[in-house]
Amino acid sequence: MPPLLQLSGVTKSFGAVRALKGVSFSLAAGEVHALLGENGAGKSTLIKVITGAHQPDSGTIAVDGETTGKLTPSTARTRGIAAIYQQPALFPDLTVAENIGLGLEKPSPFRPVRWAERRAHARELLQRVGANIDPETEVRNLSMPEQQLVEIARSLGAGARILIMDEPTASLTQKEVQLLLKLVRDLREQGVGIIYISHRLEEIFEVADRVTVLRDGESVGTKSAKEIDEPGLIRMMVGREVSSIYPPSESQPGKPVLRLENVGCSSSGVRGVSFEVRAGEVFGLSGLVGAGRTELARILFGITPADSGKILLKGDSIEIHSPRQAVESGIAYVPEDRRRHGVVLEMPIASNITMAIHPSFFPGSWLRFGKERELAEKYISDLQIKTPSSEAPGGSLSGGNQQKVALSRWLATHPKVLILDEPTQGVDVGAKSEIHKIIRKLAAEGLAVIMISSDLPEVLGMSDRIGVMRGGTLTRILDGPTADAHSVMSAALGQDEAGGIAA
Amino acid sequence: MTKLLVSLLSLTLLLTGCGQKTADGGNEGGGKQITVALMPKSKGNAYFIACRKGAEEAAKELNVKLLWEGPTESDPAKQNEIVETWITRGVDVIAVAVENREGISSALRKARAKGIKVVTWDSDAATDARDLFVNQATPEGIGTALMEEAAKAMGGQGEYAIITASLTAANMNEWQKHIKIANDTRFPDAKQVALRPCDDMKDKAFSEATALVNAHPNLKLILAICSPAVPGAAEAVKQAGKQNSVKVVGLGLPNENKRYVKEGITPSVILWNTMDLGYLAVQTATALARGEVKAGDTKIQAGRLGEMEIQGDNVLLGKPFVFTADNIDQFDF
Amino acid sequence: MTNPIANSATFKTTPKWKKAFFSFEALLVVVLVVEIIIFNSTGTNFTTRDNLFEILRFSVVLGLLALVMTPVILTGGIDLSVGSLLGLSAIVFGKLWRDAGMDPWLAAICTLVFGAVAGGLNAVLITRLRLPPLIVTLGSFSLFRGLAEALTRGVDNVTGFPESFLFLGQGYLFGVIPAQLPIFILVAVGVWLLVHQTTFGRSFRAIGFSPEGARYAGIPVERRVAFVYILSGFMAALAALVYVAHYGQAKADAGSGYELLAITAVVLGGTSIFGGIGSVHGTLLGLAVLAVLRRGLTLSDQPAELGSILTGGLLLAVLAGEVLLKKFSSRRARVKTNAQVSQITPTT
Amino acid sequence: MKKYFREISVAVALGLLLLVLAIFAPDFFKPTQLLTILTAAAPVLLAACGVALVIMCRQIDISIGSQFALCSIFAGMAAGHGLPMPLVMLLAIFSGALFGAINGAFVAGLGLPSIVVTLATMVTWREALRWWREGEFVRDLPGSFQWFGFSQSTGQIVLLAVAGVVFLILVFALKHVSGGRFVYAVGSDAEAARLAGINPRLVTFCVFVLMGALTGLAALLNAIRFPDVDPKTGTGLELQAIAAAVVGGVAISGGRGKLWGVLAGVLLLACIAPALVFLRAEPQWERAIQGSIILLAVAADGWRSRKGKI
Repeated sequence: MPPLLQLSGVTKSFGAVRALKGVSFSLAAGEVHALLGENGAGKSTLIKVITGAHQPDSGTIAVDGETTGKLTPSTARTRGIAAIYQQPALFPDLTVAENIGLGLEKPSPFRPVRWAERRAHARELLQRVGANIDPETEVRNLSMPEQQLVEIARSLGAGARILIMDEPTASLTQKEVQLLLKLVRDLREQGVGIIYISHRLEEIFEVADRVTVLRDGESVGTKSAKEIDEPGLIRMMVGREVSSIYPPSESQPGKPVLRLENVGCSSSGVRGVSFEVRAGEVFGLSGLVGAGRTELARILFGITPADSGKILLKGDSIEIHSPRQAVESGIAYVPEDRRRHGVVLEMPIASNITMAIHPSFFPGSWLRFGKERELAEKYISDLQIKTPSSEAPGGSLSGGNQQKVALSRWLATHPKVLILDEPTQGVDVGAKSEIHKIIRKLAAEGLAVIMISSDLPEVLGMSDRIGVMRGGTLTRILDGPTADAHSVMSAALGQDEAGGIAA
Repeated sequence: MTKLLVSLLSLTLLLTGCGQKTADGGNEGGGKQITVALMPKSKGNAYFIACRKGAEEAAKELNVKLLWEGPTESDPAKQNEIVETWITRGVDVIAVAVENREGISSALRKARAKGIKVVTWDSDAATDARDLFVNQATPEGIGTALMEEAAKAMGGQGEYAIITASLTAANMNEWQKHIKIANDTRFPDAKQVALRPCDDMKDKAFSEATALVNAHPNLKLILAICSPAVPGAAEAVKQAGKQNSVKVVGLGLPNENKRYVKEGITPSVILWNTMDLGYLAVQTATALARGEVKAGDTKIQAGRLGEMEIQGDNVLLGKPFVFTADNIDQFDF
Repeated sequence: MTNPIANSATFKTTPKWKKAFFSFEALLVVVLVVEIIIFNSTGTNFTTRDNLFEILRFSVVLGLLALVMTPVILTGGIDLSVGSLLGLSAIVFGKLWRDAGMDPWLAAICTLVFGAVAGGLNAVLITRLRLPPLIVTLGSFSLFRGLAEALTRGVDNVTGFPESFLFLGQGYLFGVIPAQLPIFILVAVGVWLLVHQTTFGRSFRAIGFSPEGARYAGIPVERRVAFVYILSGFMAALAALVYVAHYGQAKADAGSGYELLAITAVVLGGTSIFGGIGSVHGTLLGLAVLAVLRRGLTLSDQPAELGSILTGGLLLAVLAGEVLLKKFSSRRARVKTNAQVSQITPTT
Repeated sequence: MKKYFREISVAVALGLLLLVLAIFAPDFFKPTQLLTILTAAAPVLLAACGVALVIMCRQIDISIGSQFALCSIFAGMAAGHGLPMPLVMLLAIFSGALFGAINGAFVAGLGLPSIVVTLATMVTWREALRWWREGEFVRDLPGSFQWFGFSQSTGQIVLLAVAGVVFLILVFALKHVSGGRFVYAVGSDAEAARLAGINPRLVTFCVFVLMGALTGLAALLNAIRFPDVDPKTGTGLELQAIAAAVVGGVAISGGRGKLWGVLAGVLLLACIAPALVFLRAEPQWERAIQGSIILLAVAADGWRSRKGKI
């Protein structure tokens, strides 16, 4: 009997980034097949290829042994493929019932809409995922985990035979996770094939039958979940021993530069955060998605200003109400969403690099193109940015080089504190280690670095100290050299030391 | 480029349909053909369309090249611009129905300085900005005539309301002034109770008139001083079922109003014979360019109209014409 | 979906002259040249020095509005209220001079301040309340015109301005150069410098491409956006002064419909209505194409309606041509790369 | 209750205006007056519904005034040539749909910004019409044209009935037919719509065509109120319709809005001008009042959504 789903030699490129380099993958009915890999390994792209959101450049996809032609979202759906993305693909202006309805009903335009049925069906599906949500609520009023539950409910309702779950539990509570895993097992019983993606290895060992590891757009291997253990999986994911790839810390932390006292912001759910960062130190900030790390960074950068607590820079209390003030105070923030926030894709590299230093670099607001080019070329060579010219638009670069441009922009401000939010997400391995070296060098030059990362090995390998956040506050600070994955994960999950959680 | 010209031409033909709308007859006939540039206040207005017909008739008789251009909506700035363009183009005589005296006089003076003869028609510019004014009626004449007709229809007393094109239309404001003067001095028992703009649209005039007849129960008459407003208001009166208590009087074209005049809602429509106005404007302009007439003359030979009187520097077309049920069928414009 | 790798390669190898040759501005120059050639044969006295200056003279009021509309659209916004504000400013100026008895030059300064304040009203609604510029300026479009009519009861027409003031709009320097031309050139150069040579212009583009991205780069987005709308109000008032001086009258209907003409000139000049992409010289070219078309048709004894029809058609043809070209080559596609690969670019 | 906040607040504003009129100018409620307001507002309502659909789809159409005028003239000329009224009606709707399809092809097909496209078509149609007709009325129409040949009171009722039925069909379709929901879906999130198997471009195109067809019907319903057709008709209709939609709570960012709100918006704006007549107010305030209402409505929206966010 042919496998439910079979991918052979699928490739896909975006710009200079080759997201998939000939991936093959199979899924049987009644199987939970875990897909693993670091951020940027190509998992999300693979899923989008399967659901027809992206067209592969080459390779074939077969369902029930029958090769599909060009898959579109709707043909994928008719073939029983459903997906739950990290970012819910919901209609914010419509109600929950309608979101579920639109996802399940045939997309033919002249069909009566049966609201009562929609509502009842939605209610039933929501109950199945254990979500206590009124189907009449508009999705824009739901929290992120609630939105995900809606998506899961919708996929369940679609009677999908191939269900893809992309980090479905990332922002769910422990109880919701258990409910979900039970659902996954129920579905498997019913013969549904599930592609399960998660960073939480314990979930994978709990539900997965097989595991495939992706690395840099390639399949590293497929193993039965029974024949592999955690360290083995991690080795497959990173491709080398964890400890060896990070440059060693060379700097001696100096005086405290930034100090937070009970900082909070009610609108973004951050409360009572206190810590300090010293010159020459890399302070890793870890925690699960939704723990408030990015929100904290946004407070320090003045995007959602703090409404409680005190921020001190070199001992002086400062107010940060706007990014401009943050820049003036010497705080730099390389944001997580590089394409939306880090780099203006349509603008040349040089313009991107000088964007944060307009007042100081261009006195009297006059642009000086020669001076700007010089600066850009300095950073291009210092940071080894691979580009034909300093006038090339940011969007023409690969992810890693874009990240270097974003970094250059902030280095140009000569900051005292540099906040890096997921600095190596979606960056290929070579560029990743270059970025790590740059971070080390900056710290050695006396910069205070706060590094937010969901990549646990990175946090462990780079940080002098590690702050762990949970539920909007900083719960624990660990010493970098002595911390291990286990202790960080336990703190992030809020479990005690015996919790048996690992990354 | 030929392609562009061809496509441009075909577009033109497509859009004009069967109706041929080019402005002039033959190009450069024998000898030097005189070019007369004639400008209405606005092109979309039926009143001026009738003028154009008369103007074309005169141009044909006199074998002159007639340019017809004006703003699409009444706009003094646009009039000014067109005059300046004609100066650059080089024409023999410019004849303008002036929307706004101040907005155009400077351009007309410039034209005269360049040796172009200038005629104003329909309404006048500053006296030193033109050679002659083809005067169909002064604002005073119109205002008075309107008020007289209105008073006649109202029996000399009662409430009336005015519908104008827009609150900013200069000529209509001028007429209103004279309506008021005539009202105060000659018909003290008539009372203006409202003034409403209709944006020069029949639909809007209809809605406004309906509101007026219902809001003012004692209203006896609507005085519509822009041409689309006359049939619009008449239709409103008819639909409101007030044919017997409210009448409509105004400045309009016979064709648009025939049915209401016959139904008795509109006892009279006032207008000069607009075709004659256009005809006379071109006659005067041509005579001026050919040197057949000059300031100080007291007569002008104007084709089929015969001899017309010149008072000072005003060529007089005569009094506004009043169309009534008795004579309206004789006109078709 | 174009292949961005190939694009970056093209980027590397395309020489500057070639880029300039195939640029949008070049296309406009071609259109302009074609117009001039056609009108030279069909129009009377088209290619004369006087005509050149007259075209310029009549482009000044509209040009001022188009110039300032460029940075507005660059930020991804739009200002529909400029024409109405021109009318209102003209009335304010006229009233200050005639009714308040001010010196015309003092009144002019007050009018400019008034224009900036009125633009500030748009700015506040857009930046403080985060309302879409289209809707805000649609509202102020009605409001400003309505106020102008209310102030004058629609009737009042302020005239009889002193000669010294009228010179601004009717006079000629050295007998040939229209007096308003230096103002226009000054403003054009100023706006060009602002957009192309200062950090302000840089910010406008960044905001137009990605307001969030600009914010994360420490650019004071709200202040920049507010600045653009205030500048727009100021310029509408300046245009009002030139208008009043040119036509010698201040009336509530001044400048009706100018907002659409200004937007047309800007968009025809290659500025993307979504913001980010565009240039002031493009706008000037777009303006020139429009002005030459209008005047050329009149000099060719063609009706003005044809000009408007051709303008609308030209606008569509140029934009559609650009999109279709983009599908075959990769102009601008290299700019919008993988970021929006999976997204349908939202419109409006 | 909260869900219908906006619709209700517009209705309350309308109610207050009517109350003031009831006290100070009871004549406003005469049947002839009300019928005239309603018959004049009915075509605007249809056009505004079309615009509302376009806005819900995150687009805009400012060319409807010009489409409206052209459709009116076509209808008038067809009737003048002796075509039977049902055919005339079909012709008006069909020509409107054609204009809509042209806009839709540029917007959905080529991905051009709708504001620019419809700006261009607005100017082109309007000027072409002016060139063609030069402002001349279409006159001497057969008796079957005005009020479809019925008596005035029957005609008014027929007109209102046609508009009302179409409105109710639209309301129903938007709520209870899947295609109607697609409009909201595309306006709310085009990408999510694509993932749900909806073709956003096709939906956008269809919305423009529907908008055109509604404009065509509106033009016909407006034209039959009179014995002849003014080519200037429909000038400024686009602003009236957009203002009514926005005041009625259709979010300019797409995906949100109800046609009942549009109805309230149309009626509110339609009552202002006659109300000023009845209240003996100076006419020059009309535009300023309209502008203020629009700004007030959007400012209230901005205020509310801002408060909602925090």
